[in-house]
Amino acid sequence: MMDKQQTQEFIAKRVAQELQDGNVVNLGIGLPTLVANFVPADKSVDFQSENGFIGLGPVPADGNEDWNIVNAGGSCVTILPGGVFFDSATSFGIIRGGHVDITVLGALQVAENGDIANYMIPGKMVPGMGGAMDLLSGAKKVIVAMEHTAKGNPKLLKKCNLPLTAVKAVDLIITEMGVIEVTPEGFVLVERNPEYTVEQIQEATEATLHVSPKLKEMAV
Amino acid sequence: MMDKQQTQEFIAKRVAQELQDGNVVNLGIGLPTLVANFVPADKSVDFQSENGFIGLGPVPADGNEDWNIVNAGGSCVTILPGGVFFDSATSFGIIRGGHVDITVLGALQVAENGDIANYMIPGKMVPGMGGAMDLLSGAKKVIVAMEHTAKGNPKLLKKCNLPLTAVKAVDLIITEMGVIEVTPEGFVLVERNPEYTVEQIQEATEATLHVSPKLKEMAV
Amino acid sequence: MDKRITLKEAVDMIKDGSVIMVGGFLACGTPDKLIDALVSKGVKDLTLICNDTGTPERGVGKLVATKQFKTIYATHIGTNKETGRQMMAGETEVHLIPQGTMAEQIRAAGYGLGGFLTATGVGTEVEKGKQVLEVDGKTYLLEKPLKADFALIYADVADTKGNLKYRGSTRNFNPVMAAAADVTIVEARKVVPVGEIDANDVVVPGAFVNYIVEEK
Amino acid sequence: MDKRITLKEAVDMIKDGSVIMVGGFLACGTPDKLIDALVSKGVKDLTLICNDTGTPERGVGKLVATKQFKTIYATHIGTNKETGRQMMAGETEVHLIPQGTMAEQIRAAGYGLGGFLTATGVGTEVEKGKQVLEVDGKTYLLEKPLKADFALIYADVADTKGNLKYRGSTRNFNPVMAAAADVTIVEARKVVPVGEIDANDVVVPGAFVNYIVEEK
Repeated sequence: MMDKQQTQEFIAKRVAQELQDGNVVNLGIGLPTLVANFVPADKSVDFQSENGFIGLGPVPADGNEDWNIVNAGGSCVTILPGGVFFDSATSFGIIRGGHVDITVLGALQVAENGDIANYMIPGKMVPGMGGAMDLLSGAKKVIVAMEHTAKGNPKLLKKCNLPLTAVKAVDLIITEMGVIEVTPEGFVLVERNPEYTVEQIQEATEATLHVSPKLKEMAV
Repeated sequence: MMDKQQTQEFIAKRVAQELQDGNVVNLGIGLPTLVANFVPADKSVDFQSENGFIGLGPVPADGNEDWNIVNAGGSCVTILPGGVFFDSATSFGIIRGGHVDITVLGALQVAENGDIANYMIPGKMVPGMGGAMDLLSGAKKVIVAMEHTAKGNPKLLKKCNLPLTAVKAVDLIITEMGVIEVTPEGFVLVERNPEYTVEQIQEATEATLHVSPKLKEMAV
Repeated sequence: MDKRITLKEAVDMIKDGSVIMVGGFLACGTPDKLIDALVSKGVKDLTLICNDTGTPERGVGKLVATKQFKTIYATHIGTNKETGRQMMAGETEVHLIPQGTMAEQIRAAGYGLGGFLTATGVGTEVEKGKQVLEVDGKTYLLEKPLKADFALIYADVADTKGNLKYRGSTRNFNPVMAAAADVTIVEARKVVPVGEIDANDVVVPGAFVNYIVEEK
Repeated sequence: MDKRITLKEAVDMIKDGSVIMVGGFLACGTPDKLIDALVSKGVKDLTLICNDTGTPERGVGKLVATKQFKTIYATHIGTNKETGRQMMAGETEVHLIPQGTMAEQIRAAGYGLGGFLTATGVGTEVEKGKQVLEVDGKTYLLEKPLKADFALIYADVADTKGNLKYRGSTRNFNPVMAAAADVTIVEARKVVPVGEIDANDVVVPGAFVNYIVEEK
């Protein structure tokens, strides 16, 4: 069994395999941020920060912080050569206009039709959707990267019961249990973590999991 | 009697009196372009060129042309210190958003409700409206600068019969005969060229000219 | 035309009940001196349009702490628990807007558009109360312009005409806000004479700017 | 990722019937080498989206002279009598669009908006066939996005990733077109290595650009 950090890194490593050479990618806060650490060496990927740049680089060394360069979480970062700064209207033009190839986000719930809920729990303090709704409706490919369940409770559902962040938006779900494509027929399990049987993954999933005839083992 | 050139300069000089310190002004091609030559020395006025800059300067001396700096008529011009280049979406954002204080254009016809026709004569080759419709709907103040009649035929009408460029757009009309405000009550003559009587100006105008109780003589 | 004024002249214009939009993203690119002066002035019942409400100690968060806002339009308030508390307690009216939609609404106001169609928010709570249009087989929300009495924005360098340049991610909402208010006041790290900024490198044209306060 | 290709590789992509948008304003800021190569290739039945049609000898006017367009969307064709002749003779379908509306339509396509509301053209011939909406007491036309198969644009300097800079009034429609086509090809006066353009001074992000042809 992997611990929490191992689980998150396992998922992030598998997400990183989805990135193609030349892609512009936006990573959500939390687990998705880890994906940047695992980009294959032979691929050139540009990360977008929705607060205003492409070319997001590593966190600066202590003492080298420039507080004029922060990421969408407000942390000090750097910009790589070939990067570009822009304003928020341009940033979301890039996002909404389909110029972001992949966005990676977490979720509270995903439904088998691709609906996603990830910003609001009624009765709890609502932090706001930030750029999530625009990313979900605009990015060419939406990957949800998250733990398969919330303390054993399924997050992959027939239908979301939390307020939606976007309708029919999710293309691919990557968890510690497997890789699931969202298709017109519903969830299709295309890769399985060998640590789990198909039955175990189905048990942790409320909606029906169609098993791909080409089911592979996850390798990270 | 003024000849054609004198008439145009007379009108342009009078238009120049309307420019206020700090104004951003867009001048149409032809007569309106002359206005730039008569800006009062104590006023700082920035001219906008809708193809992409503010700070339009004089025509360069022969041999000093930079073909990367042309005006909306395609002629070589210059940019003054403090000027700024931008793209067409920004340029028309400036125009549409009311950040151009005054636009000066010619017209084929102006109606007493402010309707204007200045881009199209049915049956003749249609050159296109260019930026005129946006300027008319967006500029804070629209001044029509033109000769009062077309070879004796009135251009200030009860109603335009040519296809409109914009509806209820004109604020002020300046001709060689006088200065006419467009008000909810119709045309109001506020200044008169002393060479013409009010009756002569009315005769050259199809719509009713209300004479302002504060009627002044035009002085340029 | 020199657009420089003092910090005091700037805040003197802002009255109780004013609608202000403030640049910055988690307090990066926020006009801090203007915020501090508004805190000192104690002006109240303000309406805020801003990406977020900073933190309780930084950015517009300081004005949240002093309860100077009646209404807030933001995309995310998660970094300032006091905003959430005021919202839950019904002390402050908070409207949450998708970030791209807010940027575009502000641009629409400044650029003279009556609204725009976006797929962002279709089928979500954001759709409530809005006109839904189908165009060429796709469903969109009609989003309206968002304007203010005052835009309080930041710039790295301004010339005295108000032409602005930025550095890093301080840009964010500042350029769109510049055009979208009746009065735009820039807090500039540095003010230079006209002609010192290359006309090809200006990010915000001075035509959008009314006043400049220099950071000192 | 080096986006440079040869002029031949660029024009090889463009086929009979393609929809192209071309940057430039009266041939200032037009990708001349790409135009010349299209003339040589003789590709036909093109649809053009461009501010104007240049002159018979300059800019896209060369492609008008060789009758390579089936349809033209422009704001002004008065500087090229041949376009007017083809229009009057019914040889070419010409759609005239207000300049600000065209710029915004192209931006809407590139920035993922379903359309926008503008007062430009209300009560004129431009209104014909369009949805008229009243919002908060004001009347607007709903204008839809304008997109293309190929954007052929110009830049003064490009880095190999496609980040672009401009000089003077060559900018015009080039930046908005960059985002609005399936494939964007830049003709750059000069190409520099990545990192040579200051990230604060880039006008068009390389994310919009697919290919670069260097002027030689």
